[in-house]
Amino acid sequence: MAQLSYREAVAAGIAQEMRRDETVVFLGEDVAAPGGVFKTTEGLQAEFGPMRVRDTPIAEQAILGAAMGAAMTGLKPIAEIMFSDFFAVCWDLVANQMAKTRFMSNGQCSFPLVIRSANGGGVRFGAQHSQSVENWAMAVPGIKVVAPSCAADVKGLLAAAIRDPDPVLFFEQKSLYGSKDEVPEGEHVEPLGKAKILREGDDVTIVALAAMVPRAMKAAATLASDHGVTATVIDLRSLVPLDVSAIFDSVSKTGRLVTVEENPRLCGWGAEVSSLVAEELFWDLDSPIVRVTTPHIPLPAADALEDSVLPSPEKIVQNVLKLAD
Amino acid sequence: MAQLSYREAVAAGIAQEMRRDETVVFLGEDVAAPGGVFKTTEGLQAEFGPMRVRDTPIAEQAILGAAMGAAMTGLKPIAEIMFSDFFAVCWDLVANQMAKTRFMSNGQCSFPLVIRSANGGGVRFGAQHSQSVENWAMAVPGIKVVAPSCAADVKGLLAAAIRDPDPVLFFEQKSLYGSKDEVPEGEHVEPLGKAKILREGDDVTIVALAAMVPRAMKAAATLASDHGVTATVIDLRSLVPLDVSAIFDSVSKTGRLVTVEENPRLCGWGAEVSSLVAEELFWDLDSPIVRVTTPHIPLPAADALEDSVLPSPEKIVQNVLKLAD
Amino acid sequence: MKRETELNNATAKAKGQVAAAIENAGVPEPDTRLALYRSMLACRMMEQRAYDLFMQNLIKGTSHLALGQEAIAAAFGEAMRKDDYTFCTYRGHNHTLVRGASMTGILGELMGRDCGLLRGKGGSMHLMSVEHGAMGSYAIVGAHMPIAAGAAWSAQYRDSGQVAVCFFGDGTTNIGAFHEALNFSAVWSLPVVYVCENNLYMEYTPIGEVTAVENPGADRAPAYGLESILIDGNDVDIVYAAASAALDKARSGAGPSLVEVQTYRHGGHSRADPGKYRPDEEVAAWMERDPIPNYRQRLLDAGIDEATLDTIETEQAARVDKAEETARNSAPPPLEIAQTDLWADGSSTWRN
Amino acid sequence: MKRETELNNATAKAKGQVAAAIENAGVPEPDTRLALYRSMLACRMMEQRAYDLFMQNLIKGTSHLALGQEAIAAAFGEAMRKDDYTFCTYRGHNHTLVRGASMTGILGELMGRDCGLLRGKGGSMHLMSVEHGAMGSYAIVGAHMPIAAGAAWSAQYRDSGQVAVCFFGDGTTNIGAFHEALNFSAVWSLPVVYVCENNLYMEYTPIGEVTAVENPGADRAPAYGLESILIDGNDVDIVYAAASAALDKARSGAGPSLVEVQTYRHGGHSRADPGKYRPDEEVAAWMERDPIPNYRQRLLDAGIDEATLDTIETEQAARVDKAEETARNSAPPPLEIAQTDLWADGSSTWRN
Ligand SMILES: Cc1ncc(C[n+]2csc(CCOP(=O)(O)OP(=O)(O)O)c2C)c(N)n1
Ligand SMILES: Cc1ncc(C[n+]2csc(CCOP(=O)(O)OP(=O)(O)O)c2C)c(N)n1
Ligand SMILES: [Mg+2]
Ligand SMILES: [Mg+2]
Repeated sequence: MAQLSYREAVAAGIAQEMRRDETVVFLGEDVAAPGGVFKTTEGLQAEFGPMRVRDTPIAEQAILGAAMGAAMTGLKPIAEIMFSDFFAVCWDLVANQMAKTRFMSNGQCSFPLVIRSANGGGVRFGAQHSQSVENWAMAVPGIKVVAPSCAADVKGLLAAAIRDPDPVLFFEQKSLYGSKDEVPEGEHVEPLGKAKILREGDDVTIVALAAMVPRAMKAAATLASDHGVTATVIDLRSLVPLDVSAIFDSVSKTGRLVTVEENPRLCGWGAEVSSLVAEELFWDLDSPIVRVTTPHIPLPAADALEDSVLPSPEKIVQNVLKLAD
Repeated sequence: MAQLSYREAVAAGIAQEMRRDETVVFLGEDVAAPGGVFKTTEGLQAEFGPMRVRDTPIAEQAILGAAMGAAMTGLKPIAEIMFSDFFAVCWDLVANQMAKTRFMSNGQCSFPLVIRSANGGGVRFGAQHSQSVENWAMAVPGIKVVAPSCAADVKGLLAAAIRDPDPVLFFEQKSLYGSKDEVPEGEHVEPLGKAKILREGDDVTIVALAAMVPRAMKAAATLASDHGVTATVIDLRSLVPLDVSAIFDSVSKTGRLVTVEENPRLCGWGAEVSSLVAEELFWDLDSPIVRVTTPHIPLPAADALEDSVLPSPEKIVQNVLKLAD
Repeated sequence: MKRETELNNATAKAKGQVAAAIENAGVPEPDTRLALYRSMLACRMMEQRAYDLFMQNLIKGTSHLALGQEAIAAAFGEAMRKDDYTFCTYRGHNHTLVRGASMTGILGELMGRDCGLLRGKGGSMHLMSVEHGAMGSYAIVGAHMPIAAGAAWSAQYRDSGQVAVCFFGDGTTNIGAFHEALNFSAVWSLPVVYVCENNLYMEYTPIGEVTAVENPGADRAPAYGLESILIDGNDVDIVYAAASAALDKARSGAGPSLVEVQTYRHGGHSRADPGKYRPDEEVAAWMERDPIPNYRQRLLDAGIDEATLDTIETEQAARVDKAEETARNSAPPPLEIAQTDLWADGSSTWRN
Repeated sequence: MKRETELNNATAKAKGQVAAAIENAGVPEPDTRLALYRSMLACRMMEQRAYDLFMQNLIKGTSHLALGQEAIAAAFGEAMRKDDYTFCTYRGHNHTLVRGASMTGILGELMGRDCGLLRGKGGSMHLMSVEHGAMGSYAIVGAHMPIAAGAAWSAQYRDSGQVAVCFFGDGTTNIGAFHEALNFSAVWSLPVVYVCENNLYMEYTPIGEVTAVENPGADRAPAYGLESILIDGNDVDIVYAAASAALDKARSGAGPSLVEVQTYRHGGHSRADPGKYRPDEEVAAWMERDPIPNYRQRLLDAGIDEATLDTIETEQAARVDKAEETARNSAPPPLEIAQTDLWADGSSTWRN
């Protein structure tokens, strides 16, 4: 085990896979010689050379098109979209091309590729560089969606995403880049589509993702210590595939569900999880299902404003307590 | 009143507004001289001239950028994106630019514009020309989302969208273009954000949108005649603003909710509606909330395949009957 | 800034490697010429049959024919290596056929039958036959251009000597993906040939009304450091020479080409379009330049036996009859396949 | 295909209307020159102060300075009509200031204070002052180019005589929106001036490594039927001449221009970047070409009194001090405004 930052775990995961598989290649803007604007890919070009780790023009459609074309002809490309907000300039390649072509062709070819992207707010970058867009991806059939909350999962899930034969959007939450934890040093691969139960409790199930996971854990600690409410906290880790059983198993015990999303209010993964439970686990529910989200607004830039709208541990606590009434 | 097709109602709505307001202009691909590939805008260039009704290159980013820049400097543009699937090539202008700029600028300017687009499946156009993407728009704060189910609403809601001072995405369901109904001949404007109750019943509330509305109505008729189940059918008409009261009023009476969406399963508006009810109207529910959607797949092209996956009146009936058990 | 069009002129506007090779190319070998003729005919007859099938309402949805543009697909099909890649558009029936894909599979796909190349899941706009290097037909204008760059990148990385060829229309040169793909391919020096089939119309609008230069491919090539190449797309010998030269260049590691090929579609843009916006004289002039009868005459003039050509015609007619019959007799696909093969494991499951 | 760079050369590569006007332009009037000097200084001093404020951690998030590039903003600011529109990027503090926006408002916005131009809701990358025609700073590369076309369309439709000016970088010329905006503007003959500030780097990557032509603006203008214009962006007189000529052309109804302006940023790409990837000699050579001290010398040589220049310097320094002080003393914005003004009715309500 080594202490790695979430940021360092990115390069560790990529390097692990590039060492074992010659067909893994990596492209993006300022990722190669400069090592990435978030310094997530430092050292990769030095180790794997300029043909495997390559800088591109500012041309996100070209980046994703190149990844797709390479994936369907024998490579396993990893593409970086610097900020996930930029998916909006290349969404066609994701939503209309790589998501659909295998299906349309009735399985004639596969698209083993990964698109990594810095997602989310909390770093005062303003509305065009702070969005949580994992829900955009979840809404499109044909895309797998992963969003780790800690360095160990960054390495393990990124490795799994690279090995996966389908297109995976891998969301790195940028407010977590500086966080550190223990990461296995040897080969480390975590399964896609398995949620992680971080804490078990009897009173309520809190489901969270990415940067909301540490906040949910903080809230759970406060609930236990200050309010005598014990919570199960589930880190979803992946939205597609979705570990519905993990959620159902827990909610069928606790009878209460709170989801915590960083994305704006409407049509997020929390709505999907809530509606799944409201349809299939209705009779096990002891109270309304509550979603904690950012309000349905773009993120403001100023620190005070941004902090006021993102779900905080305090807001999570308040929402859970509403249910306990 | 006149019998107009859904298709004809588009031009009627635009013409009504262009006559009363010189600042209303219209642009898109093959919309002017050719009258649109769906023949929705025939006659407009002849009436309003080549400066107000203008053909563009195949350049959706330019089209929406032009609409946005014109809207912030005194015009009220209407832009056509030929098929809603093409929003993927210009999503940045929608999601990052026109949705956010008013907010970011703290209200320094507004964006009175409308983007019309042919949405949805059922016409055997295959996976890249058949998507229902109103849920993409609903997930982005700053965009209003309208999707009429009949010709009268096409005219009335389009007029309202043009008058509205905010950006509106106006989804015309392409499988409805041929349908006809009575449309008021004089000035006709319907309010945005008001759902329409098409039928009242006691046993279940069915909420539908666009092409799913006639199917829900068929299902309701069968439920009444064959199964003695009476349903309230709500045509949402607009997703943002969302007429939550209309839904709540009905569900608080019937105690049962079924949503019917054409879009693929995950993160659609149905999930949002379901989770709203599961949170705020939980204690009024007598049974699970059921969502009827297309499975989470792209639409196949062949007629038999496409018909087999879209929500049909029969599927709606089956799902309602599940609840009645 | 506008340059004069040099229609009917096989030489490139700026003389570069490809232009020089086109100029120096002799006529193709007789066998090649017969193959080109055969291929054009197969395309023509297949699409005429597709047209008849629409009329009988046996083809649903939309469909985009390339009647009149066959010389381009045929020439590239002949000039390409078996393992090269093609990327084409919704107007891609011919580009798929010339790679060796089954005609039955193509007509079956248009008809939504189980024998279709994609068993009805793709439809007319999405023909694909990966085993033949036909890497798909894409229906969002421009999208396949960066995808073709990706296949070329893969060939470059694997040092396989393969080339990717990407077909698209004049109208496509105005969308962002065109620009990104061209610059990207040039900077990475990728083995890809971009073929702009300028048929003078973007759907219903003349290309000149929406494009700032006269020749959307040739006048834009220099913006990517590429040579300007403008050729007559209705002369299959010239297209064959251009294809060979651009493929050679790419295969030799000298990077991409953008080839503008001037041509005309005989019909409307798609099934729904009678093409009435085109002046009668324009249509008539281009019908005169139909690549197929003109080539037949050229072959006769070159001393090829009329009987040889007749045989080719009869054979292709029989081939189309056979393909149609098989497709007509094919059942609709089983409904289960609507929910398979989203993922590589064959399923469309998103939850446990 | 590559042409030689003609740095330090004010003449356009291809001689068109704008190039001819630049060549024939005399030096600006003395008052104009003083205004240009004042404007460059204001930009320089404001951004140096912004840098200090980062260092004190009073500015959070990111920020992109244009130190070294001030001549371009200053020249356009002087040449534009009050009611013209500007569209700029995240590197847009100067372009916003020169239109007349409040310096306090700019520094306050960077600091996230209530006195900020956008009351902290936009941040450093999104400065906007609609009352001054500063129609926003856009942080997605290329996006504002078609938006500028839209403002120009509006001016054309309203026959207002306004022009839209759109600033962007060299790296931006490789993205799709650039291409779409240029072609669209040319075809519609819109009154818009596109200004490519070529500072030789796209973030940390030299522009030559990612661009297929040497001069990303000038070598691409012909692809849109536009004249090639390449000027020295560190010579404010030349930029002023070019700005005036391109604005005149647009105002006269003769359509868009694409002006490539060569320059250099003194620092890194953004706050996080020390700019170490740049060779020392390159940085040193460009520091020699700093537009401000060189212009000061030129003004002295032209007979302008040193005292006049000193006064301008003192005044601008005082202005920056004042702006900083006011911004420092401004409170953080009230939290309620995080949920206002999404919609024109002032709310962010999506339901009843
Ligand atoms: C992004 C996008 N915009 C618009 C369309 C609709 N559309 C389909 S084909 C076409 C015209 C294309 O013209 P061109 O590139 O000249 O090809 P051609 O059809 O003439 O072969 C248009 C506008 C589309 N499919 N994708
Ligand atoms: C679509 C998009 N891709 C990438 C980025 C990240 N990014 C911000 S600035 C920049 C470099 C822009 O270079 P250039 O156009 O030369 O402008 P400069 O910063 O030099 O002024 C990049 C890649 C972005 N903001 N938007
Ligand atoms: Mg065409
Ligand atoms: Mg630059």
